[in-house]
Amino acid sequence: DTKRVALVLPGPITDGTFNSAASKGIEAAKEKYDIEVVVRENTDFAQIQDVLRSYAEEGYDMVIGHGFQFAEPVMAIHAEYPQTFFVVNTAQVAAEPNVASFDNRWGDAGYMAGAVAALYSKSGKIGHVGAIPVPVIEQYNLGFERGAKYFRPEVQVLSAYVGSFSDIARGAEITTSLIEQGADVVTSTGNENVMGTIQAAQKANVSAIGTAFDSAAMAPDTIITTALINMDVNIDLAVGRFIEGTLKPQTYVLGLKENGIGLAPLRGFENKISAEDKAKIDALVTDIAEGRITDLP
Amino acid sequence: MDEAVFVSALLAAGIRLAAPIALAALGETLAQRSGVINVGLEGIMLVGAFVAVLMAVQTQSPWIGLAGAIFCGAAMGALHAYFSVILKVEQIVTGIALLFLGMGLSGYGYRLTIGMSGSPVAVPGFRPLDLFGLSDLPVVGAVLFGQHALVYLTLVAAALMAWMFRATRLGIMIKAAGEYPVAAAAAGIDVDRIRLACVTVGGAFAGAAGAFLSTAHLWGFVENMTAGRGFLAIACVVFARWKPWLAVAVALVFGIADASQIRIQSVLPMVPYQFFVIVPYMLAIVALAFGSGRNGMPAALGTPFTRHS
Amino acid sequence: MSVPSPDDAFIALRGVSKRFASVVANRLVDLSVRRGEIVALAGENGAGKSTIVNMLSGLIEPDEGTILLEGIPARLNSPLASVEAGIGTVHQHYMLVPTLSGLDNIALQLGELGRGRLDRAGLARRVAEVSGALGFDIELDRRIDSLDVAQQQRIEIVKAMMHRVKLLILDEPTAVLGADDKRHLFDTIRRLREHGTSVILITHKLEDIFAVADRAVIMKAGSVVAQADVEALTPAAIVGHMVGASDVQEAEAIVKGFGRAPRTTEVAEALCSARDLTLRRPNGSLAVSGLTLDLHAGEIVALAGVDGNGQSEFMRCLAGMERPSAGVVECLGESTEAGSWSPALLRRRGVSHIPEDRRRFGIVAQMTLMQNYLLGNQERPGLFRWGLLRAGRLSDLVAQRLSEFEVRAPGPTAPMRTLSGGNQQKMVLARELDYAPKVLLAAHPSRGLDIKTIRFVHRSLDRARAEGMAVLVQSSDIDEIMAIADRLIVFSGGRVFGPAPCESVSRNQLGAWIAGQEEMPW
Amino acid sequence: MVTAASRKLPAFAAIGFALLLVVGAILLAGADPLALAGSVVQRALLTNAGFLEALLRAIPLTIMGLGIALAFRARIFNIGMDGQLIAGSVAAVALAPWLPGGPVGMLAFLVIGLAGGAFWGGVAGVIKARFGGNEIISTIMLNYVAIQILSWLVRGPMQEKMRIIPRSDPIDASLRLPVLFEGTRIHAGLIVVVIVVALSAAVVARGRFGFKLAVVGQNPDAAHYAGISPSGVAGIVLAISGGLAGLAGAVEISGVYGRLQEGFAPGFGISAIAVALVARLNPLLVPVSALGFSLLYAGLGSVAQKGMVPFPMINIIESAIILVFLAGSTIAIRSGRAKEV
Ligand SMILES: Nc1ncnc2c1ncn2[C@@H]1O[C@H](COP(=O)(O)OP(=O)(O)OP(=O)(O)O)[C@@H](O)[C@H]1O
Ligand SMILES: Nc1ncnc2c1ncn2[C@@H]1O[C@H](COP(=O)(O)OP(=O)(O)OP(=O)(O)O)[C@@H](O)[C@H]1O
Ligand SMILES: [Mg+2]
Ligand SMILES: [Mg+2]
Repeated sequence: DTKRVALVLPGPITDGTFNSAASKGIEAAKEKYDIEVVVRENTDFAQIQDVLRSYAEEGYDMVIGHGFQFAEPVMAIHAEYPQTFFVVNTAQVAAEPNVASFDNRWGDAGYMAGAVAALYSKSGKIGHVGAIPVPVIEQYNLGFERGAKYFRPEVQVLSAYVGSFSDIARGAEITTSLIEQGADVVTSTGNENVMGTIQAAQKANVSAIGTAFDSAAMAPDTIITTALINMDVNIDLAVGRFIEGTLKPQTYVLGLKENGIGLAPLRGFENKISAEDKAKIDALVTDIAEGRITDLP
Repeated sequence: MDEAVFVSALLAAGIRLAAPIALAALGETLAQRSGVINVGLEGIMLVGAFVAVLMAVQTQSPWIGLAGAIFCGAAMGALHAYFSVILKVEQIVTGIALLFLGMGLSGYGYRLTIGMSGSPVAVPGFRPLDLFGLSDLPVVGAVLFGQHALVYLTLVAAALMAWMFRATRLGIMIKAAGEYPVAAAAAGIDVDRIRLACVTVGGAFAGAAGAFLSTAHLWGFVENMTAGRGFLAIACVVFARWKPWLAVAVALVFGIADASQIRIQSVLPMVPYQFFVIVPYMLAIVALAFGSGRNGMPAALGTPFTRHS
Repeated sequence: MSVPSPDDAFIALRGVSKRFASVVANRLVDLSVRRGEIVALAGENGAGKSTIVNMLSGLIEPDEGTILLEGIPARLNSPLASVEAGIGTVHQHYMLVPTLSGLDNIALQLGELGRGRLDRAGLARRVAEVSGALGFDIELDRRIDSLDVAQQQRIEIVKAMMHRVKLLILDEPTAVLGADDKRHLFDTIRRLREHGTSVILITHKLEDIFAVADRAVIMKAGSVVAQADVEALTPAAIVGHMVGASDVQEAEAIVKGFGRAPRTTEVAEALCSARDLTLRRPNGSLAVSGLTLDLHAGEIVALAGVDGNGQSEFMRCLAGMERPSAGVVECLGESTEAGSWSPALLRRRGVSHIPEDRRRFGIVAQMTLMQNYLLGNQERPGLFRWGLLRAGRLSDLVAQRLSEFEVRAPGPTAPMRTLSGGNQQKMVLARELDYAPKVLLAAHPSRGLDIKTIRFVHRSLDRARAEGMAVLVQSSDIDEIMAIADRLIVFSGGRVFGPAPCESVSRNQLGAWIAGQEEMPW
Repeated sequence: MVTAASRKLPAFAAIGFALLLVVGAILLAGADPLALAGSVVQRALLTNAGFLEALLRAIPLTIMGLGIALAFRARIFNIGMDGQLIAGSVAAVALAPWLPGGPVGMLAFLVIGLAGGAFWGGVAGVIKARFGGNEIISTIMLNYVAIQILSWLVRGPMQEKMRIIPRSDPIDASLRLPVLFEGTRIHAGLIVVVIVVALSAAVVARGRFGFKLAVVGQNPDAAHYAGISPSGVAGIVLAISGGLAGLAGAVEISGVYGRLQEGFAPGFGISAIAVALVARLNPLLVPVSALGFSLLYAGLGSVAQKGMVPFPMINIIESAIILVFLAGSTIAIRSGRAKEV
């Protein structure tokens, strides 16, 4: 029989990163599995419990909360609704019998991004612009710094925060300021602000590394590659296992091996990066996947 | 980095950050001077931002995009005016409704049009000008001669508005409508018509402010991209004591303070970034201790005008 | 009687009525004004005079009846329509925008000045012509809210005169004007009459009626009760119609005023004193310099002179609303040197204050009479218990004052703004005289009051004085000063004359002082 | 001449316009307007869950709405409730470890919240009273400052011991306001609401302070003349109003969340302004208005949940409902059912 799945998002599906990724994931799952899907956008903190409850009360079989802030409300109510399976993304909580969580290895993604950025940088300065330091963004940022030093210990990593997930204009200005300070490869995490960073890089003719969502088409001459956070994999796994009956109340941490993160193809930059560097990157990716890198965050 | 380059970059960034706030603040100055407060600026800016992108993409001309944003901003302003001037309902509540309406219309419109594909569209946005070919002059070049056309238009608008308030009968009529509408009416002035016009034009300014954000500062639209700038614009109006030139100046100070905190942030990574983000706001609070009060607030601001005093 | 027929009248009201909720302001009023005629409209406070003005100036529309303009029914449904019909109005409550300059206020209503740049220099020349003809000295460049009421009144009059009007309506234009200004104004009105302009003059001063009017129309309780050529009238006759007095003697008594009791207390303690007091206006100019004055218990001191010579600032300073820039004021044990000089402090000590600008300071127009009665009394014992109002007690008190002062109002919960100007003034008086103040600062206490009420107020002041109150009365009316004051002091052109006992100052001497001359010019 | 009577037609026109706009937009999205309206009404008025959700949200909105109403009566525009709410919450949570358990501690928790909010509002109050600084600016700016300081606190000194998520550790269970009705989340904050409504109503209707607020609001010159210091009153009412916001924050934390985190009262400040103005600044109407807005949110939430229309449509519907309400109120005034203000 058709399962009913609700995806609860903290932001709008048009943000081009975090929420868009989840929305695309659930769309893909809808094609693949026999499920009925509803997406709830822009769920603010005060509404979370009521939203989760009302889905559970309406008999949804699975409710996916997209973000760590869903963890606590889910834990508070899951026992009342044993018929519903709750899944939390980017958090590490679990409870019998019906709470599982999926977390991607953002730190590893950042590590790869940092390594690529360092290799590509001519100035020896690269930059990261975060929206607000929530855990996943902090992890990515840490990984970015360490990854950068992996190949070029002398690389200088600049970092700044926007103070908002949606302020794209300020995101762009912060990026510009890092570029003024010499950064020639930048990356950004968050929601809409990421687009600000990419635009600033585009206007200043420097390069950027995308996050979460392969958006190379947006700025083909700017985006070297994207440190993918494959939310669609989270969702595919959650839904698929749920339908199979193999989804356990546990935390699933998805790294490279599980395809929870990845590095997008180089596309337009295929010819701008030396074969030697490309080999280094490929080796690093394998090393991370095989657990041979010791300073992953 | 070379100090001169640093200062020039800082000022240029400050101007970019200030321009949309200054534009919206100018329009709001006009509306408030006539006695109507519009807290829904943010909603109008969003609609302006969206329409500018949509029409620029469709016509491949940012100028047509700007015109569309101005027109739609005026329409939103007229809606606010209709409720607050003709129906005489609570202006602040109408403004709040306008805020939601703008968020909704822009987001919905975006999803129905350019946002539908899910992949970004190239926006033919404004490029900074190169006035008299002088924008490459050291230090002052970019700041004085290398801004977006809208920045210069903002200055022209501020000058015109200041002149209007100071030197024309229309300006006096607007001030009278905002200060003591009963007396204005007794002098044979149609207070409601003045207010309708001012609020509508104020909306047009907010529409242009949105267009600046989405087709000059950035090239593209995202939902809620104004991120509180409408409210900052209102603060500017008040801070500037309802004077057009000062409103632009205050917005500029804000922009430069913001551009500065952005730059210090990455220089001092050990200090929590939040302390830098609050710098412009703290600056405003401290400066308030020197500004004096309600000086200049139109006495009838927020009160609908009905005859039978 | 020479009531014009509607045909040869410039303007005529026929059976006009106007109600406000429970109040009938005008009832079946018939009133006509010929071309080139000056009609005085008289009547008690609340008789309905300003309501007629408001209908003619397009602020309100009659409920029934018609207004004929040169014999043709006219609909004056907006101020613009009224202006276009050739009607110029000086309202009892000035229609001046407080934050604009006098010149800009005048420009405001001159539609012909177009929509482009305002030619301020040209306008100022035109204004100077008109004010010159009126003999008015006006300050065009200062904001209205920095001017005293007399200056505002002059600007309001000039504003109305800027148009070539066919009908000029003046609602109590002389309430705060000095004698000179008044004479100039009347001269101008007479000149206008020669040009065929009609004038409606509303005034509570009988001498004004006899000075300029051709005809007097007397209203009572919303209706016209009498009208006649001025030559055919006497002051007592007018008063008789106004108050509906049955016998002539009562009316004559009102006209004559009352005999002031001689001062009983010998020189008593000074309750309030100013030493070397210097006051400056916000723009830095000197308002009062080096003034020394004592106010004793049991005396009335008059502060005379043309308004605008520092009187307002002095009164406000005594009331705690302003601080001196030099010198000291001491009042009932408080001193400006102590640092906390404020209305709150002085009110607690027993200082009452009838403010010059009633609508700006003295009342809250939207509030009820009860709430207005609380204004300034909010800290007094008895009206609140545990911070909560004893509404019944206050309501009884206000009802009692309404009847004592014969205030024409529906009741204690009526909004203040619905009262006529004179009745508002009565409420302020009643409030400030309550609670037996020790010092009373009264600016133009009889401003806008009808003659009967003025007598009542004068008697009240006299009684208060007998009970040991110190009273300072700011007045530009020589008759009033001579009628009630024990001593007088004159501010004029930056100089101070007096204080001197009233008995020792002749009317002529007083006139000279007001004009700024040491000696009588003759 | 514009009179109440001649406003009737324009009001109907406005209602027609708003309805047309919404219906058109809904149809454009391929949804059924009637089903959608049904869903809103169903959730808001016909289900327990919807009503309880609304009631829960109405608790802080009422307390904050009262704060706005008091300040606005003096024409003091407190736009800074969000910041004051944060300040109160931070103060209460910061001091919570030192509080005794039980009712005393609970009360102390709320009072500290009140004090914290009053402090934050008082900053604007002092700027206003001492320096004449406009409260609209200061309160907007203090909002941003509070939000950023909270952002730092929950990642710095006040972060949970695990140091993973930006939030504080939970406060002691004995400081949590008890649930009033078994099986719901409605907590004892409701009692706080009743008390605050009663007090505010008394102050506004009969209180000396309420009188001073009104005089300052309607004629500051007359206030000065009458011995009421407009700036003093402004300062005090900003503190009171901030205190109520802080109280609302403490009530939310003690009654609902149990700990401090970012964004737990999103947009409440601006909602509170709408609540107070729709209630015409009348304390007795504030709870009604707060519940009305909360029911609206609950009803619209169901539309969002069912995914019936793209999300931004919800904002359009929300604004249309407010506009229809506003226009409708002018018709009611005209028919003499409501008093014109
Ligand atoms: N807007 C209003 N609402 C209610 N009642 C009003 C209004 N305007 C005037 N009135 C009432 O109508 C009556 C006539 O008032 P009006 O102002 O015409 O008197 P007046 O003759 O000008 O008195 P005064 O000499 O005191 O100025 C008064 O009783 C007054 O209270
Ligand atoms: N109908 C009117 N309305 C308004 N202002 C008028 C009117 N008639 C004249 N004035 C103004 O009154 C002032 C005096 O003008 P007037 O022509 O009477 O002067 P005059 O020639 O000295 O008088 P007279 O004709 O008695 O010798 C002028 O400023 C004039 O503009
Ligand atoms: Mg009158
Ligand atoms: Mg002559």
